[in-house]
Amino acid sequence: MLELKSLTKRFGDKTAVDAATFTVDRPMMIGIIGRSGAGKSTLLRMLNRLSDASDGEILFEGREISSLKGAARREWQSRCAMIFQQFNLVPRMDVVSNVLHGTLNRRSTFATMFNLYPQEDIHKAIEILDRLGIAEQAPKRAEALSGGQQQRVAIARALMQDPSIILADEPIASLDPMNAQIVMDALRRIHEEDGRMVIANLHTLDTARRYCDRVIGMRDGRIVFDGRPDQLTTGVARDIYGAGADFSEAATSTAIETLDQSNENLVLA
Amino acid sequence: MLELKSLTKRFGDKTAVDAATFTVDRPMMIGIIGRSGAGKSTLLRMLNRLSDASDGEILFEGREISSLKGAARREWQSRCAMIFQQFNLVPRMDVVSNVLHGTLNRRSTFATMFNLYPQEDIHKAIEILDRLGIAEQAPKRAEALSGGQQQRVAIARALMQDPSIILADEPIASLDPMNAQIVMDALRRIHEEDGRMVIANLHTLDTARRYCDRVIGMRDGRIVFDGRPDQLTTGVARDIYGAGADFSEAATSTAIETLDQSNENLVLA
Amino acid sequence: MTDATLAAAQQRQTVDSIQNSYMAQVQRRRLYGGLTLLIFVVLMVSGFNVADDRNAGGFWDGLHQIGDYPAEVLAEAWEKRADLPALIVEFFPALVETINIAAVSTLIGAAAGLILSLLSTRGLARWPRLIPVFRRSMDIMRAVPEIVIALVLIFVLAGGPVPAMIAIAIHTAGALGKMFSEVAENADLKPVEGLASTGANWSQRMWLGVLPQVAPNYLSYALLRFEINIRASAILGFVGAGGLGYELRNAMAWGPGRFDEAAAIFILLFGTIVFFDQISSRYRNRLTEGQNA
Amino acid sequence: QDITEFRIGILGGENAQDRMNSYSCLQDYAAEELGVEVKLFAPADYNGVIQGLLGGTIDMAWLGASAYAATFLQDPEAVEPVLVKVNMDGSIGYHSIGFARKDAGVTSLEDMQGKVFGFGDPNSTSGYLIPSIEIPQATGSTMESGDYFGEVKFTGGHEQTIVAVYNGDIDAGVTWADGQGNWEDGYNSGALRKAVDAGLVDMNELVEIWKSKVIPEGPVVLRKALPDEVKAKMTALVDGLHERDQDCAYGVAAGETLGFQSVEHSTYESVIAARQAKIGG
Amino acid sequence: MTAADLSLVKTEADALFARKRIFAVALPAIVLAYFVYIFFAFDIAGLTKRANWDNAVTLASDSWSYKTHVTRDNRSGEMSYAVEGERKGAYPEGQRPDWVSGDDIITIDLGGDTIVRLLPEQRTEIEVPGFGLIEAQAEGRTITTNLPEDAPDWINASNRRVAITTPEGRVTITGSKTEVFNYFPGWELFWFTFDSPYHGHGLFEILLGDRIDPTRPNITGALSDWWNNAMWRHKDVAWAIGETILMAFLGTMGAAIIALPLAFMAAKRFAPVMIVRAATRRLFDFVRGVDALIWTIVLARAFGPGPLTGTLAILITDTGTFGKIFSEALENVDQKQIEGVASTGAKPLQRYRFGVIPQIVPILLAQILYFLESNTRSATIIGAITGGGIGLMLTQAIQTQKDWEEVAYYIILIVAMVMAMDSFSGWLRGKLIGRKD
Ligand SMILES: Nc1ncnc2c1ncn2[C@@H]1O[C@H](COP(=O)(O)OP(=O)(O)OP(=O)(O)O)[C@@H](O)[C@H]1O
Ligand SMILES: Nc1ncnc2c1ncn2[C@@H]1O[C@H](COP(=O)(O)OP(=O)(O)OP(=O)(O)O)[C@@H](O)[C@H]1O
Ligand SMILES: [Mg+2]
Ligand SMILES: [Mg+2]
Repeated sequence: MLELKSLTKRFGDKTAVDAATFTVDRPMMIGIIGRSGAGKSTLLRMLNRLSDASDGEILFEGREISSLKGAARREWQSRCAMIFQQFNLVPRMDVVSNVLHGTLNRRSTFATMFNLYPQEDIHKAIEILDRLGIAEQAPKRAEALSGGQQQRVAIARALMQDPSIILADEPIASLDPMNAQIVMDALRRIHEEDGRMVIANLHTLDTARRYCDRVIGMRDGRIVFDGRPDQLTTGVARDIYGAGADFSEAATSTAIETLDQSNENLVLA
Repeated sequence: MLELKSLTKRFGDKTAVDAATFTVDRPMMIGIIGRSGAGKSTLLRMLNRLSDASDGEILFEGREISSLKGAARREWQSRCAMIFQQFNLVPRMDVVSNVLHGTLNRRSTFATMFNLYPQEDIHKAIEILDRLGIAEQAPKRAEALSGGQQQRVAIARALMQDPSIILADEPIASLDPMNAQIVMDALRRIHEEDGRMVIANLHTLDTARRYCDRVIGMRDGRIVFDGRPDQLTTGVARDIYGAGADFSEAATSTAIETLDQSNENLVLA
Repeated sequence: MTDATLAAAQQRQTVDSIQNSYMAQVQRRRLYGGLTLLIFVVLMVSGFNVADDRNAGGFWDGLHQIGDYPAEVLAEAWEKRADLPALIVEFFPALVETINIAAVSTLIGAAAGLILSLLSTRGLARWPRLIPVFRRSMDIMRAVPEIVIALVLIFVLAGGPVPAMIAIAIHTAGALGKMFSEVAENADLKPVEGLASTGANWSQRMWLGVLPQVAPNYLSYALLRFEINIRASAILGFVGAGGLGYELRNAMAWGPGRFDEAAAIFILLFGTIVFFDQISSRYRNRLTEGQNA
Repeated sequence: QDITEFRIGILGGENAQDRMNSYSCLQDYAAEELGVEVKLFAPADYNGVIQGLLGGTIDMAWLGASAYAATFLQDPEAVEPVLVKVNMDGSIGYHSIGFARKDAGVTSLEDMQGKVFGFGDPNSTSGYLIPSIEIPQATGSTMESGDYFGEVKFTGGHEQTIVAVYNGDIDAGVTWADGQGNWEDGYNSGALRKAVDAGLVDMNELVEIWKSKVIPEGPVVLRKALPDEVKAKMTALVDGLHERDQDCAYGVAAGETLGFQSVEHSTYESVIAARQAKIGG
Repeated sequence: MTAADLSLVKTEADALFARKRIFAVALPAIVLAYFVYIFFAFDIAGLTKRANWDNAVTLASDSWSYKTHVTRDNRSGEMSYAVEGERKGAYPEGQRPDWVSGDDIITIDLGGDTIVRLLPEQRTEIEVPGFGLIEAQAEGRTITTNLPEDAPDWINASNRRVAITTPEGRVTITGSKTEVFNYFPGWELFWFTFDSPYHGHGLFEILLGDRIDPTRPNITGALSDWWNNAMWRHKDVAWAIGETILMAFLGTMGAAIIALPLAFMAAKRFAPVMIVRAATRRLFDFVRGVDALIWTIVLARAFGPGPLTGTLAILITDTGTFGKIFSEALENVDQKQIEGVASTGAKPLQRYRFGVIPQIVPILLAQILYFLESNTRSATIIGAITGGGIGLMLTQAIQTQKDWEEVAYYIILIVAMVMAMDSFSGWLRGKLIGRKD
């Protein structure tokens, strides 16, 4: 259903994404890994059409996406929700309003200017929040929430779009292990229960292994690995991260168990 | 030489220091311990006359201190140096200037405005810095230094005052174990070599035990212990800290050995 | 099983109540928002009507004439464009006077504002009990329009730059004093306490402990004030306190025949204001950025 | 055509005191007469009323002679003079008075050679225009600084000139007075008289050093574009004000008068010529 | 550290302090040099000599006191009594102050044993304690007195005019009239003028006492007489203040409404076309640089005098200022929020509404409210030029050298008005944006 054909993005001399090509034929949960600067964010941004591709094509259900303009492009964006590392909410507005931003594409500009949304949308927004376990926060300002809660609001906004694809750009990078787990669990549940495709940039191997059905590894803009999580050996990981023999997975780990352990050590010491 | 007679400080209803009475008859190194809010800082601030006592007296070499005003009070402050937990240096000024601030009481406002410090003072400041092992930092801005170095600058400023008493309010609380040791060693050395009285608020028992000749324990503003370090048994400590049977000294320890261990655990985990 | 349905029902209930209370909140917000907007619009519209009604010419009638006056000035200035450079030179001393008034009053006002701000900031004040006194006096200094002081002083000191200078300085002291004390309130008190513990006196504590912290912000505000004061000194000239503004008003009031002078003075004044505006905004950016860096 | 409202501009400066207040009776009479709303405007600036007359937003005003000249020179078709105030002695003029401090040893223009001389407002007839034409005729040299006088300044207005001379900031200056009554009272009316009444100056300290030819009082003008009927009504109203309501006439004319009499544009030709000359030179 | 190293550090430190000293001295020295230049450029030395402190004293004392004029026309012999010598303050026929007595010989008791007697045949006698009796007679324009040649400096006498200033009051005699000024503290006639029946009645009497004017209830009658007081013109003053605030309010808000969309055109992030951006910015610079005062003159041609012209002048200038401030705020907006909204497929206007507006609203509000206060002050001045508001009344009162108590009254009102606007805008800012002053 989603097909990338040598998708390329150049910034001046620099090629951030270099002829990325892959096909996804059914909704799955896909993790993209690679070290900082590998081109993961750029790839997702092209998919959401936040930025234009320099070359190549994106096809979704046979339709060419990368050349859409204006209203058509926005319509695509509304079907392809995006979640950001820094949540990218409107901090001064309340949680429900933030979730309702997911409906902007469908609503008339005029009504939304005055913050007028139909009641059914408001109810739906609160139900989605409830599904993510943060319904009580509904009337609060987004900025008053913790990081993990804000990220769940962002997910709620994405769900509000009722999208076919959810893109998540390092959704847990600025969260502590506890919240990271909650957020990843939520994404996985959405994938499983709603059958939506989820593509997530992740910077830790074990998260990718644990939550994804398929892992794509990028290095210097090129896709250097594409396979099942179990194919992702330490050797392959070294290739992706370009690390030497001293590469230790634990250094990038955010799993709770490992850290809990060291915490305990601290307390016991 | 120093005598406190039921020194009391009230903030509204709250009695922060409650009739503190003790006598020190020769320059010693005294540690004041007690948990947060016990009134340790308040006591030292009254000694230095940064704040006024509500009741009671302070006598130094027979002279009544707690009622001094204006210039006489400032003259007392110059004889009774204070070191703070957060160093309280002027961050944007260079290290030598910060040390020279110890001579302010002797200088006119005009001289200060035009940086008219006598050359001998400048040289003395550098010698003191050298004694504390940070002479190379002399021309740097204070804010560019590490915490331990800044605290040593603060001690240098105190020495520059050529004081009879040095008060130190949790001088190592915001330092890592390594620097904590350097700073405490410096204080001890000053006490031993120059024969100055040192009174230090400490929040860890083992530091007090290790460096002090006499330990005063405070709880809820009252002095509940006053004796030699070796009299400070775990039972007494429990009384001072008001802790239950689960009290473990290690939790408040800053000694290097214990912590090094937990650091290692973290790295290995 | 029953447990599960019960739990689900309970869940449903809480969601319902959240939805209801949120809807109520939204209704309230819409109501208040709508009301505020309505009041604002009514105020604007009726205010405009009152102003329009009390004006000699109506807004809509006059709109098409808006360019008449500038057109006349420009036409004459263009006709006599050859004289412009000479006129600019002729009026240059008046410009210098205007800038001098602004500079002196900014310097004096900033110095007074600096002291006032320290005296009226909690935690720094020399006499904490007098804080309200200093605050109120700054409020008053700020509230008196410069023109009032200048016009009154003219009777005592006669015309010339000094009344204008005093008037602007007083206002500057009040305005900067307030801004300065807002900055000083956020100053870190630790260095001040550190200095106090060595027996430093109040002025030493302020000079060494506070000023280095606040200097960049103070300087940036003072620059902004300087720019405002250039304007103010031109305006005071307008009502008779010397300088470029006065020349401009004379030329404009005279009407045709001296529009070339008006144009020349205008070019000078406008150029000066823009010049200092640019300089000050550049330096201000540098100062505040340098601080964040 | 009809008018929907009638706007009277009141000029600042020479005769103003509580102007709006003094005119409110005229406002009522005019409203009654014309059947439309009448508004009063009193901008502090001469130029405000002139601009209003030129732009058609002011219908009637009592201008100074120089201000009338300025209006006429900018647009001869804008306004026409209709009436002028008649002084108690039947004249329709006043004077520009040059004066100095007695103890400065200045008693005439000759003594002023090389000294500091002050004009008032450059838009004022008596404070600038007339003396700037007539004094050079008397001295035989220009008014440039350093030519005859050591320095020539603008003080900004009549009040400032008086204060400046009295304080000794300048050696002599010009202001206006009706020339009636006695010097020691500051004449019957004028800027000097007001300063005396306010206790700011003592006339014993001042001497008159020069007096201009008679300057015509400024005209009451009406906008030419007004309907003839309106013009006639307003002219009649102001003309008959003295008979109709003594107090009101006192207020409008800012002092005792014998009333108004009609006046022609030609009365002001000399002033206009003077102003024209200034533009040329 | 070795001894050699240490001495090196010491010399370095010495050099450092030498530099710091030079810097510390140089800056004040430059300022001082500038002040010296100003001292001569502004002729401060001459000014201190020229300053007329007597005027200052006159003005200051006049601002909290009033004088009652007793005038005898030396030609007709007619007497008149008036507060401040004004028609509106004149005593009604047949009434006169109670410190004046006598019919043929009118005795004026100025207090402190200073007594003035107006005798027939234009003669005047003045008793000044500690000096003696001064006699003066007016004949035609000539005044003859018994004053010695070297009179003290509070007497200024010539054969045309005699002026005597005592602590109790002032007497001037010329051929045409004899005037006696008696000074009293306070603002006379502030509540009621002489023609009001309520003059001289206390607050309690008016509120609780019997009907003073049989045709009206006391309270409404008193309020209306006070409101229409011809001397202090409370009604006009209230209107004038309202007009001033109106100009400030309309000008500020109008400018904000116009500046907001324009600011988008001047912000790099929202106006990618360089020319549009540069043009808008220069426009802002231009309208701001011209200054409101000059705008009033330009606008006077089109709209004539009045509050609308003042409003528009403020509006135009502030559009420039706001435009600049707003566009700077827009340059600094956080891109993340905009991107978050954009990623949902929001239309451009929606992106601005939700991605940008919530971020800049606090800055906007703070600035607008701040300008509202400062524009109240500007509106005072602008009103003076365009003919509206309290500024006109004030400048008129000053320029006509009328009573300074009126000037003082207006100044107090203006200060109170600006301070009220200041605290109002501060309060509103706190309400809308949340704490922080
Ligand atoms: N707007 C831009 N202009 C120029 N270069 C860019 C831009 N955005 C990204 N790049 C460059 O493109 C490359 C890929 O960036 P990208 O943000 O996609 O990497 P990433 O894998 O998401 O890294 P990270 O883990 O740090 O987010 C980087 O070298 C980056 O410097
Ligand atoms: N300025 C003040 N106003 C009101 N209460 C104060 C003030 N300073 C201290 N207190 C109160 O006085 C008590 C003693 O405070 P103090 O700072 O002396 O304790 P401490 O032993 O130094 O604690 P810590 O280890 O946290 O520094 C505390 O309960 C504190 O809340
Ligand atoms: Mg990225
Ligand atoms: Mg403490």
